[in-house]
Amino acid sequence: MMDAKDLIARRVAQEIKPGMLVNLGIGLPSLVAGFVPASLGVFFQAENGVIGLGARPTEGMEDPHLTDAGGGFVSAVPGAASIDSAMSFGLIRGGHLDMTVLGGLQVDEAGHLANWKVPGKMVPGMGGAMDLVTGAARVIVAMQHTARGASKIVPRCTLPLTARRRVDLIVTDLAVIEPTEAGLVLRERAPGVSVEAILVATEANLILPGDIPEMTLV
Amino acid sequence: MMDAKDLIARRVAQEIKPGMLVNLGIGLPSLVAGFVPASLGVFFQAENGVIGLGARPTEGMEDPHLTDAGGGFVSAVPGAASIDSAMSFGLIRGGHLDMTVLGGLQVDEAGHLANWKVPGKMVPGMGGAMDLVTGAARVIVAMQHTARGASKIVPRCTLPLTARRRVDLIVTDLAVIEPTEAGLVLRERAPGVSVEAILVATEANLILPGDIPEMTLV
Amino acid sequence: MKGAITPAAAAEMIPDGASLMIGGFMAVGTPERMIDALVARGARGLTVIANDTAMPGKGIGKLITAGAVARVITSHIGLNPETQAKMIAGEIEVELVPQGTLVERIRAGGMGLGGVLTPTGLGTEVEDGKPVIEVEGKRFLLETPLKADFALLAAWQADYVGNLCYMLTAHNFNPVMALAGRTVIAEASSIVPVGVIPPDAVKTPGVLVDHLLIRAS
Amino acid sequence: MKGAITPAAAAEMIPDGASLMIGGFMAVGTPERMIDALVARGARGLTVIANDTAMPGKGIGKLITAGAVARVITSHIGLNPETQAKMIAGEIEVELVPQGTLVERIRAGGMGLGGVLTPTGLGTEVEDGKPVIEVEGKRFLLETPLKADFALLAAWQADYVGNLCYMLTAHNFNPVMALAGRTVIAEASSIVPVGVIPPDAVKTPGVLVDHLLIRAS
Repeated sequence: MMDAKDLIARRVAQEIKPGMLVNLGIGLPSLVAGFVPASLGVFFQAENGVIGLGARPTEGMEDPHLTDAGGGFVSAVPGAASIDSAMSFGLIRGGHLDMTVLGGLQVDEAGHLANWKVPGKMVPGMGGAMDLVTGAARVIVAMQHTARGASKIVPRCTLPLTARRRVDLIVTDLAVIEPTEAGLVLRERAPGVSVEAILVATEANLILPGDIPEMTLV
Repeated sequence: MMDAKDLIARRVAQEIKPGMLVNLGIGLPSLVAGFVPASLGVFFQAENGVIGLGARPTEGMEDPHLTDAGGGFVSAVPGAASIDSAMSFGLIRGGHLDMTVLGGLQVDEAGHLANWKVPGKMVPGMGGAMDLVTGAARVIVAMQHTARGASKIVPRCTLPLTARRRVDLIVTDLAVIEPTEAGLVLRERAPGVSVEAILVATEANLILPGDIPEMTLV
Repeated sequence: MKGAITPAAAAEMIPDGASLMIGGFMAVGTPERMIDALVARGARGLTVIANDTAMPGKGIGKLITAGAVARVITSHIGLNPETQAKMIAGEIEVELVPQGTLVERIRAGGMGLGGVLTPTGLGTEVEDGKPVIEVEGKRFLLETPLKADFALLAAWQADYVGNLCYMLTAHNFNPVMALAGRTVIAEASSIVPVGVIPPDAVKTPGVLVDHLLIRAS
Repeated sequence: MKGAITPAAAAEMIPDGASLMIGGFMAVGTPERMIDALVARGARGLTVIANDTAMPGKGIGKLITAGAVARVITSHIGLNPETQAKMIAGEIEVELVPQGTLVERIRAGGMGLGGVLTPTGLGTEVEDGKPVIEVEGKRFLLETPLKADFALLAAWQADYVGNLCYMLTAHNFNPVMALAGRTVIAEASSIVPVGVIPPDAVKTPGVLVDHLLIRAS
């Protein structure tokens, strides 16, 4: 069986269209790049300062001045551009970023994301997440469906919100869910996962359209 | 006798201290650069986009991509930097510009400058003047004392103001005048010009300290 | 980048009545081939947002002379007597904006900021009708963001990703306008293969540019 | 530029209790020699304004470990458990600011703007206690400008005018902080003769830089 993270990353990759500018969060979302064919002409932004992020370089060829937002070594594709933080967030806030893929702690029935703070326990800070969720043309949350058995898709976020903006799509190891004005619509099932299994694992109410196909993974 | 404009420019040049960043307006103020010794290590800003403006290049060696704010061909000194308009005015507004020298239509007893509009007659626009007068650490007005016989130093500006900020010094072909909280103080006389002649040519009230020396022109 | 197009094709994309940001300072760093094509097409009713209107026969001055412009938002028209004459005759509406405010309004529009809080213009005619906001005991004018249907840029080098570099005082408003045009068209002195411009030399990332003009023949 | 100084002399200039902007993103583009000198001097009570506090043993993390820091204004402390522990223990005060807001607040401080109008943070904890301004029907948070007593920068190349260039993702907050420190000290990987850096490659004009660190021996 496919690794849960790879499954999520592969499904998210299908949302990426030719020529897009895409920002991938650290952790799980960063795996998405590996499933996007170079032929699409997609540019990846690392918000710390480069457009045209490429794969991790061969060992010994890393450069301390070229890292991603998680501090990992990366390369630059032909046509890459260095940007400072003001330009980087100008692109994000100004609507020039076509898509961001972020991890989540919770998403709720309003499509609100919480991903930067667990009061009293863990306060990493929002980093660029608030700007990304506020400004990107399309926001995709890529995360495991549950954490320690508890649903991460909840009626209403109990953790502090990242933004008031409704995210556009949630991709988990069990399902693809689209937040809409009416609520969370279950769009796809992961391979071999039943609608019933998804409903059991989901605390939030899900709207079930007539047809809920299995994800097709190219 | 010395040309009036050269006299003004020579006197203004003495206000420039080593290592300053200085912006010279187009027209008369631009003559000041010619009287500042290179040894001072002064950098001139042209607000259209360069720090380290140099003299007009030899004929045939002009470049259409290197001009001053008046559109005239210039050169770049060693250590020059290109800047875009956002950086240029960030430097001005942010207080990084040590001095600006501007022409004037009127200056009044409050030290307010009017230099961008004659309603109904001439509306060139403020260009960078409002930012320069608002933001520069020191503002010097360099102008002829009178225009068609009328004093340009007036009790209260009748033309639209460039800014509410009190300018720091007025240098004319007749006098050096310092606007202060108490009013306009006559600091120096041009060579061979009497205090009486200055008073006759000045519509505004001038405060006369005990000693009003002749300008010393190095 | 969606492709390289001819100046005529670019001019066809720009309808009468469109709003245009045009790079340049007294016609230095201005897309002249683009402007010539707009004049040739007989464009009408344009709103031009630019530092100045240059002078007759150069840059934006050619659009003014051709009667293509209905409105300008600019900091300076002093060196173009035709703009002044048409303004007085009521043929062109002119909004004068301090230069530093103009560039920040464009940047705010392009970077998703709600406006500009500036001390410039306080206590002058520029303040008229605008909100004054007090922050930490200091007063600032609130100036609104600017966007435009098109940004027309002049660059020194471009590649086919759309990355742009500028030269010396030809930078001026171009890098900021690249953020604020809904469609961005750039005219470069030269176009080089992808990978030739070092990442640190890029001033406008190609993702902002929709079209390049093809090389001048 | 007032001169090139040793890291120790730079650290002596910076009194206990000073506010410092420090360039870098997870210790990439951070002035490490400057930080080592501050630690060696035993600096105390500093306010640090920076994107993050890096990790223990690197960049700003070294100042945290040494107990030099009383307060941080930052977007992210998630990769430095010591900052988190000291925050919970009440030893360090932490103000968390969205990254895009942080860089604009610094830019506003450095460029004489009255603040930042941003949609980021609306409807979240970040909004608490801040004015909301409506512009053309849209709501924005008003965030105040930031300045600091010192800006400590890392650059790739410098010349003795103080001009700075940066490399790849080591730009980050450095060019903006260069505007907002009352005294600006830059540490460069190399220092080249005046005239060697092309004007178009300069990202921070030397007029902003007060001191360079002398070359590493």
